[in-house]
Amino acid sequence: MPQLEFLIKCGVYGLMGLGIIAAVGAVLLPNLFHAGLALAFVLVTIAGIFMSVGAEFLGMVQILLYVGGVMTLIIYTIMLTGRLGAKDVRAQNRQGIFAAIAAGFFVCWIGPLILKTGAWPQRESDSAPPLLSVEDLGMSLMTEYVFPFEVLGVLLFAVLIGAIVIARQDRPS
Amino acid sequence: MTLDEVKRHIEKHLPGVALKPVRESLLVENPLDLPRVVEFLKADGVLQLNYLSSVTGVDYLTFLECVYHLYSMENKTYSLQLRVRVDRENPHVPSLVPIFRGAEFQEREAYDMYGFQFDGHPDLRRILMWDGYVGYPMRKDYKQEDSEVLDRDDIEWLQKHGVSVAEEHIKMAESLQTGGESEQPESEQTEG
Amino acid sequence: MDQMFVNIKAALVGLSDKVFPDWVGVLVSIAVSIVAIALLGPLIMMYLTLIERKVVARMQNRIGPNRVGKYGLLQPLADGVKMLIKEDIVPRNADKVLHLLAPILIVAPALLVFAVLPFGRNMTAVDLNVGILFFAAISSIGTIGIFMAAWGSNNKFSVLGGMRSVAQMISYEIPMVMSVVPVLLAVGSLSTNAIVEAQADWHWFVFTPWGFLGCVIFFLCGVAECNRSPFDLAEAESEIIAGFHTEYSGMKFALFYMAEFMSAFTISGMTTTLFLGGWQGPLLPSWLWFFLKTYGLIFIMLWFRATLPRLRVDQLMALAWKFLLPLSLVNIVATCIWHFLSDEAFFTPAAFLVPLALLVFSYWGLMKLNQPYMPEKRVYPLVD
Amino acid sequence: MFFGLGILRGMNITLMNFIRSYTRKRGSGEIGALTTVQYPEERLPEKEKFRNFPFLIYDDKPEDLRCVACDICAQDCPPRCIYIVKETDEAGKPMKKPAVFDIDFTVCMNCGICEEVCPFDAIFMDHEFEIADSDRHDKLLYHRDDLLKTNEHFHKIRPNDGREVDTRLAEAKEAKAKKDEARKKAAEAKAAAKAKAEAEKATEAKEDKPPETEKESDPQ
Amino acid sequence: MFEKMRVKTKVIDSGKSGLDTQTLEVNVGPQHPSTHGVFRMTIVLDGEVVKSLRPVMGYLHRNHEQIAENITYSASMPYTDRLDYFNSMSNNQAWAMTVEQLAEVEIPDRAEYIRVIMSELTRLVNHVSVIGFLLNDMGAFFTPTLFAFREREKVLDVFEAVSGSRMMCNYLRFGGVNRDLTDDQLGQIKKIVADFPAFLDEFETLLAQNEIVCMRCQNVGVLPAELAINASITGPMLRASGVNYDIRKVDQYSVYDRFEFKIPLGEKGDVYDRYYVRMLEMRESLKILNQALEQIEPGPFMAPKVPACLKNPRNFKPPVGEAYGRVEAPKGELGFYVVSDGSKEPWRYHVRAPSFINLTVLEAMCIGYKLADAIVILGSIDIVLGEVDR
Repeated sequence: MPQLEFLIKCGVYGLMGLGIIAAVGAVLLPNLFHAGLALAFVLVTIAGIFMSVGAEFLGMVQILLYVGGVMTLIIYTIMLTGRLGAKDVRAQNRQGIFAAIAAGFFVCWIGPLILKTGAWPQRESDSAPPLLSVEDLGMSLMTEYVFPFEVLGVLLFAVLIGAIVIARQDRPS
Repeated sequence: MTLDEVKRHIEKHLPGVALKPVRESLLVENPLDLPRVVEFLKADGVLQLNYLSSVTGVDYLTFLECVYHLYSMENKTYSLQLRVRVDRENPHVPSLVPIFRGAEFQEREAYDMYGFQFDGHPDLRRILMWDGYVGYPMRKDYKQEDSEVLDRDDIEWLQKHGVSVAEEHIKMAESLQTGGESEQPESEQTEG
Repeated sequence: MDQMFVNIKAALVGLSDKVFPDWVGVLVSIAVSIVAIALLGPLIMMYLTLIERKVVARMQNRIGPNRVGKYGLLQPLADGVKMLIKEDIVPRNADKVLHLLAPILIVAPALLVFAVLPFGRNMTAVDLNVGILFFAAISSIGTIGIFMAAWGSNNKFSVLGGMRSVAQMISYEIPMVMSVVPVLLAVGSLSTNAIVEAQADWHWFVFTPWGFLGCVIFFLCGVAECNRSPFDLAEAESEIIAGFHTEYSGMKFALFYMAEFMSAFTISGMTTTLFLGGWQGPLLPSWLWFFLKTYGLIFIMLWFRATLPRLRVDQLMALAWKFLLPLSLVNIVATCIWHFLSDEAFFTPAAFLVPLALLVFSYWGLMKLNQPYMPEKRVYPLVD
Repeated sequence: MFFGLGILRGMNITLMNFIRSYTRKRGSGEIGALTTVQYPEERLPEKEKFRNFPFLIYDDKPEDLRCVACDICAQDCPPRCIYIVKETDEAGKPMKKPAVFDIDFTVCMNCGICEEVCPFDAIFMDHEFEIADSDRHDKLLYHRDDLLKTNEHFHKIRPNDGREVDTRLAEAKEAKAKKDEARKKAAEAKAAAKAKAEAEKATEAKEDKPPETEKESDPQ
Repeated sequence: MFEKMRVKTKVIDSGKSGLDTQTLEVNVGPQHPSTHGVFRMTIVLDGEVVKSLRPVMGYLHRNHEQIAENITYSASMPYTDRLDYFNSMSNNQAWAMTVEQLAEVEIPDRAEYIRVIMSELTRLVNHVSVIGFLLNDMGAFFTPTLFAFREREKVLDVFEAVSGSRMMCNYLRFGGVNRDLTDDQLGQIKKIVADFPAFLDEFETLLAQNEIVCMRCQNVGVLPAELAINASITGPMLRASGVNYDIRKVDQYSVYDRFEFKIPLGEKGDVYDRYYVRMLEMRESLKILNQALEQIEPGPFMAPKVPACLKNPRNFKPPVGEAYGRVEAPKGELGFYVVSDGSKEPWRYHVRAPSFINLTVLEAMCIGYKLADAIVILGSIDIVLGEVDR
């Protein structure tokens, strides 16, 4: 089935290419609304890549949380504060140079790691970790990592209450 | 209670008011007394006329008249018609809106149709005609503008049916057609 | 009869194997599934519009469309052609890109969910073992499409509609997912096929107390998810004209219409899969059972539309957060009780009554807690 | 009792309507029965008193229509949509026939006042309502010939009114006939009386004729 | 150098109350699915809550009063049909009564009974349609309206058989009615009145106790009693606020004193009370109709010695003077004020339209509620633009 491999490979690489274009678009697009949508598209492509590697659960969670939740709230805020969405919001800062330097550091640090992993797709043979099924995920969450899971729950709960208090303070109904 | 008893009853309580019965209604000679009279009628224990049914403007050529119909929702038999006469040039009538909320739209309609200036009305503007409209359509001397002006296709249609059209109509239609200033005699061009 | 469509597909793949090399066979089987869904979706939508107009008409003592075709059967074609011919108007200073992209971003998720629906015994297009999570994730993408439509039309009413529908979609997604959790607890897997298999020989979850309540909550949230009555706030004709798709006409509007009806079908399909035993059924072929049950639920949706007025925005939110969400949480607790009380026999009386009592008590309790929304009794004196 | 009961009871009504739409006969007026009338194929029975646009009635020949162009209906029509011009014979004297009888159907509001005030029972309200047309000015401005309809048509659409009008016209004709004879007889009687009177005068006049004529010849 | 690099983003000037949310001015315009005609409301919204509401009317203004002053008295009878085109019979009755009061014309009993039957039938038709439209505004997709229209068709068939036209009846004349009621028409009316209670029960169980209707209607658009009296509100709206004022009982005009019927009063004066008071009023109208259908007996349907009234309406010249006749139309007190100068045309002709005046409190009732409530409140006021704009 090498032809199938080739087809899937160019499909995934195409997806990655789209992701990069969308990421660049998210940064450079003048209209904030378009930039938000481009960011949503980037997240969808990342979910696609997760699924292509076989981590379906992670891909679905990525879509559910990021695209369904976070992006919706970002766009909600853009729409609510009326003036933001309409006109062009260009980044007027002049920090191009510093950004380039930071990017350089990042590339040098991550680059070798990327090269080491070699091209997609991972062969079962070399030392890939066993495919995680949803069941094992659930068991480990409830057994080994139960403490961070609970702490996270409490943290999120506190965040939720804080958000409500702030919102309520504005307009005491 | 007959009209005279009501008249005496009002004059007993409001000494300075001049009332004259006109065709089973009471004419308040001086329009400025109107709010006082209506206020008293509304608060009065005997009459309790707390329901203003209708406010109507009437044009009697020499003067304008505003007719008020008052009824009582408590003792259901009493009712009274009040009348106020003002001259045509500056028809100023004190507004009853502070006493009766119901008069608001009807007074605006009387202003729109007859030109009554209701002093004290919170929001006196035209209600049925559009705001840029000039003139008071229900007055007897109201000349409807461009009722004689014929359009070009009207003229064609008439000529097709063998009716001879006067020369100046055709000239008027031509000028209209070429977008010239439409010669409404006194009303200036309504914008918008 | 039962495996009719599966055999057809196998034959097609076999045919291509004879002619092309073996890897093309895989592509062909994928292509067959895609074509099947791509045809099934719009076809279902077209005839759902007709069924809706006929059923709602019959409820209102009138006949419904019967001029185009024998019993109005060609009416969907006529509507389709009309939509194609209609001029596609884009408001002048609207956001062209968003205006164009929005319908696509709403129809795509509605069609994607078909991949996970188990139409019949081993007739699921893609047997993901995260089927339910896929359904939840994809249906949350629709929200962004509605945003784009509302913002792209540059019209006050559509912005209002957009705001309302997003608030509604978010707040109804949570009780929807929560009401699915009991089924996952009972079955232990997220795959739709596994869920349907677990409901074999009349072990439908709807017969258990928590299953019935879960089914009602899931169905109500599904109705709210696809903006149908009595939660059709987003396109409330009487208040905000047509909500987010006010400025759409022609084929774009047809796409919105298609998305609404397809999500109606998928919601009913998913409810059947989760609670009514999917394609399990005694005599008839499995796929027929699936369609019968799904169209039964669609009839209920049309029945809602013909009878119930719509809720106001704040009541809608209150219903989701203060009524359905707590109820679905209690439902999970009831499932656990049922799970541990019933020693592997599906219909043990104790395992039936205790959760039932708990659920009825919580329903009554929630009614008492939401007192301002309960109807008041009024006395009307008849005086002389 | 519990939260959803009112909703369920209401939905039960619509479900019963859905089921009854199949069980009960269409158009029977019962609750739940279908009410649709497939318009072009099926039609509701026409009510006799239904009034749509007016029409002019003539008895046997289109020329002798009952209308005498008395203009009463034109003056009484609230929106003034009737326009009548009398026919003039060669000598220019107006005759009792309308040369032009236009009704502008775009203005007429079929109120039926012309039928009530017409003293000659010449104009009645028709039942014909499928007269939509493309052009407002020409096609919907009905001239005299478009309005003409026979008495039989009137009897067909409004049998009772037709009979009543005919009996009334018949009585009026007899009354007129009787009156004519009476007048004719009276005229003959008068003529006879006059003739007799002249005869006597002629005889008296013969004796004293000369003095009378001079007095008449020189009037002041 | 650093100044140039500092990010030049403007701090959003959030007012003292935190986020200064933009108010949105929406034109619920003349062309809108639920403004019952060409009626415009300029609503200023803060989010969904109505901040201010300015009714704009006059789109359907035909200057009905100017027309009536240029044509004869009976020629303006067909124009009164077009005032409140839902109940032309009660408009006719109001105009006929006013002119009869002016010309002191006595009416035979049978004509009075026919008039009462016809105006009570229009009350049924009007209330049923209004409730249908109100529930339709709330979102019940046309089902109540179509149930209502199924019954309305039967009544309109009777109107067509009697007067010649379904909605534009032009049936009443000064001194009586245009044509007599034949026996089979009376039979038809009896059958309708007999079937109506069954329909009303079905109509009531459909949505009266429906929880969503109760949530949408109760405590929404509350109209206090004294504001209602002060704003001269009349009709079911006034009675829903608990004020007992029904002109059929106050003036006892026509033969209403011979019938025994009750007046339903509301408790809080919100949308639900206005909806339910109209349902109860329909049941009272049925009581009146039953009694009227029993008491009617054959007799003349037109006043005989009327001063040159019907046969030549052309020179019907009422004596100089003025009259104000009012009737309990289904929407409220419909009054005609007529001044006659002895000529054929009235000198002054004024219509006191109930819908026009009931709109005065629309803004007072809508402030503070949501946009969806404003639409429902407008629907509960029951306006018809033919009468509002005249």
